[in-house]
Amino acid sequence: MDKAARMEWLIQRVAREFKTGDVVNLGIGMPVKVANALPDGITIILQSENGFLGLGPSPQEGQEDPDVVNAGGKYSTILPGGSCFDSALSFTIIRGGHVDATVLGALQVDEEGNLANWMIPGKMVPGMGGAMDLVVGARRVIVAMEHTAKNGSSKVLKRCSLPLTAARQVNLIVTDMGVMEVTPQGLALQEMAPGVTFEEIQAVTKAKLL
Amino acid sequence: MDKAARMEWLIQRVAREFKTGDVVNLGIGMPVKVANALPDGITIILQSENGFLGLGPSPQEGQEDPDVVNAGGKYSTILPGGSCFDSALSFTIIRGGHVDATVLGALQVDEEGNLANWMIPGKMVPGMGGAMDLVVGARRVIVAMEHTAKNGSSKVLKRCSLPLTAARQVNLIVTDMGVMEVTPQGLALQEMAPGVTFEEIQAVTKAKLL
Amino acid sequence: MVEQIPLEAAVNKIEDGMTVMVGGFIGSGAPDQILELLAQRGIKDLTLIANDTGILGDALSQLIVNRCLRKVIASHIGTNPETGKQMLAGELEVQLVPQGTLVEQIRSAGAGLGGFLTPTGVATIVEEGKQKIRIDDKEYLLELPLGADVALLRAYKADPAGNLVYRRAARNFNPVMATAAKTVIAQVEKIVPLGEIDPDEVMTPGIFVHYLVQARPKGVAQHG
Amino acid sequence: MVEQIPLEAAVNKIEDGMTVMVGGFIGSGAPDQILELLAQRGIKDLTLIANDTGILGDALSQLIVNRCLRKVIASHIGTNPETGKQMLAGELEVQLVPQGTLVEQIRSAGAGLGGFLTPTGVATIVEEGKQKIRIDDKEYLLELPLGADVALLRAYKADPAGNLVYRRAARNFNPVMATAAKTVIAQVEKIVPLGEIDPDEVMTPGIFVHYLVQARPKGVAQHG
Repeated sequence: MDKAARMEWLIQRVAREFKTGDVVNLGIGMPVKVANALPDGITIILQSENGFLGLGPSPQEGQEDPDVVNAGGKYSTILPGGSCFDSALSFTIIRGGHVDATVLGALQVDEEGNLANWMIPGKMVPGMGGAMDLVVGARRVIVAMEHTAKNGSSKVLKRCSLPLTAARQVNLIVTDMGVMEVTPQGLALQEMAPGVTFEEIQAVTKAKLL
Repeated sequence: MDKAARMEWLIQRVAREFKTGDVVNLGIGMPVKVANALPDGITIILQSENGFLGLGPSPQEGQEDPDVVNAGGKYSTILPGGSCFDSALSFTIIRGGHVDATVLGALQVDEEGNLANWMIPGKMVPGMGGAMDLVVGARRVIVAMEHTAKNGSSKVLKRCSLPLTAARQVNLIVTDMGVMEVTPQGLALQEMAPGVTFEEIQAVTKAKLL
Repeated sequence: MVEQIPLEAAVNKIEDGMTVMVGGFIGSGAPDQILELLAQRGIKDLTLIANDTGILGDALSQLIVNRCLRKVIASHIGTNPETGKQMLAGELEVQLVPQGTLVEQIRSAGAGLGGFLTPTGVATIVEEGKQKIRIDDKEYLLELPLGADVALLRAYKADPAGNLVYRRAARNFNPVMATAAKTVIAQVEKIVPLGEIDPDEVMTPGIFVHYLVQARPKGVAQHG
Repeated sequence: MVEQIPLEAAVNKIEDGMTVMVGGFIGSGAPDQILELLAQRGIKDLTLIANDTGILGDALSQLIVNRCLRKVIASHIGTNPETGKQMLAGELEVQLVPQGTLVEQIRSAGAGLGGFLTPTGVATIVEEGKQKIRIDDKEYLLELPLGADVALLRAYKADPAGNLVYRRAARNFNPVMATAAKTVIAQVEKIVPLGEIDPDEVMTPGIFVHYLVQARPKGVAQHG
């Protein structure tokens, strides 16, 4: 598989992690793709941390409502049965354990379930936004990312070296190469992308895969 | 003046403590009387701690709405411009300093501004309801009560002996005998009810009146 | 996922010994039909978390009269003298909590907070056994979160997604309790079709609600 | 008491060196007309409290571009690269706060609380300099209240009592900020007669609001 096909596999794989009725918060960039990839018959409720439940698809051209944008600032829609609220209630939902799963990207993740995804000191400091609350509060934290950085270095480590977003909160790591569960013993490889061998994925993983 | 006339004087006197626009929470039993006694041209906003602003007069018979009751559980009305909210916001208003004045009854009050109005150990324990938050949070705390208990003992003391509602929060004491301001030096007598002499009020006050 | 169930099924969700939050303020906004049936069923050893224990004779007060409770956590019990009577006789444990502290404790549990600092209760018996923390020369009590097994709420209307809208002063503790219990059951006046409640009108998002019970019209026998 | 004032008068309420809260989330729900005029006026040394610093080119971002700020307290600055540039050059102090902590700090100030315990930020650089408290074997950070001199909000509609109604995702930080500033100014799309907003529809009670500014219709020159 080429890179694009592997990324498509990743999206499909993440989309299989949910059951009907799950309240899910999808990181910036993920929503549309994962939501479109849900298996038939599965309906989830998307939370948008800026203040609503029932995040729907992008609006048709000409139907944009300036007051309906997602957490990335992009025009969005609210599905029937959705609800709007202020940021205090939004984070009551997030931090209070009312989100069943969140899917986020990462700069680094490690075998303890530590996550670094919000800053590179002296370089990139966009801020953590709602990520720290999401990772601490969601019942299940799924990291979805490319397995390696642009320079080929592993993003799945024994210990994160960048400033953490949260410690020991990641449950599942889905990359373009495979699926790893964070267990007390370390990273348990659950599945590999089609055509990827154990040797290939272990070679670009700094932690030992169980 | 007889007792009834003195109590009427008390109500009138309390009603002169407000200016237009003040947000006021009136203890159970007080609302209707004080609200009706406001001087001409003065309009205040009454807060009902169970969850609304714009508490109005009692409804006419047959106009009762079971969902519109005051904090005493009595049928009430909401004036135009009023708003409803949950208990969390109600106490954000109360504890957060957004109530300009509260008027409460008391079992005892003392020269330090300490207030006891919620229990008599082993005897009467109705609970504090919202009183502890109100007394701590309101910008101005006015105690309105009869100067003496039914047995003739003083309710204005050097130190409260009953369990406190809050320490050092009372600003003004209005009784059927006079008006006392709580100052760092003690209770400053501001005014006496018509016909009451200094000797009479001091005789039934355990604290020295300045 | 929200499910519409009959009154009897709702009452059956509550088991002896559970901690139960009940919305309402001296009866206003209390889920009276659920409470009445619950009291009749002879449930036992509940811990009740509510603003008050009702007015003697109303639905909530029956839980006390019928001795269904082991403990009460409330801000005010004066409108139901039976509660004070059982308390003074040592038959019922009653913990009195300032109203603003009570609602904030419930909110803390719902919001995943470990507690909060409040000036309310400082220098009173409320501070007994609590950690005091000084911030900028002002003293506060550290109050801890308060959650429950079940929250029994009352709302004016709901949709099939479980979104709730309350009416007037009947809102009170209901929306906060909705966030703080493992199982949330709402007695509602009416259930409208999906999409009929505007997203801006929703006061409790449906994700907090597990069961909806359509209230029986007034004047109709409660059950049987 | 709420007063309806022109845009210029609203901007004049804000003085150099003040701490200013601004509602909105990446532009949605931000009081753009007030912010634009404020940035043009050359105000200086503000401390900005907001979720973010806007998108480069929008109204809020002009405050950074025009160097009106001394300090920023926000959860995210990635959508306005100018903020990061000034921060890395040491020209602007930026304090990054988790979004849920930020809104809760503001709420604490508005609600008269001394702070709260949150699990968010534990074991990260966010915990630096903060008191850690262990409750039931779980660690929390003690986060303190965050108030402001002025809050600049945007609402969809208001009535003469100052009651505010927000629309859709434009609500975000606005209602919480309304509780936590000495002076609260709301830019509103429309002002309707008293009584036209139902009490149950109100999202920010008028007692929190000091000044209403009727927004100019889009396409009309902002000022001058």
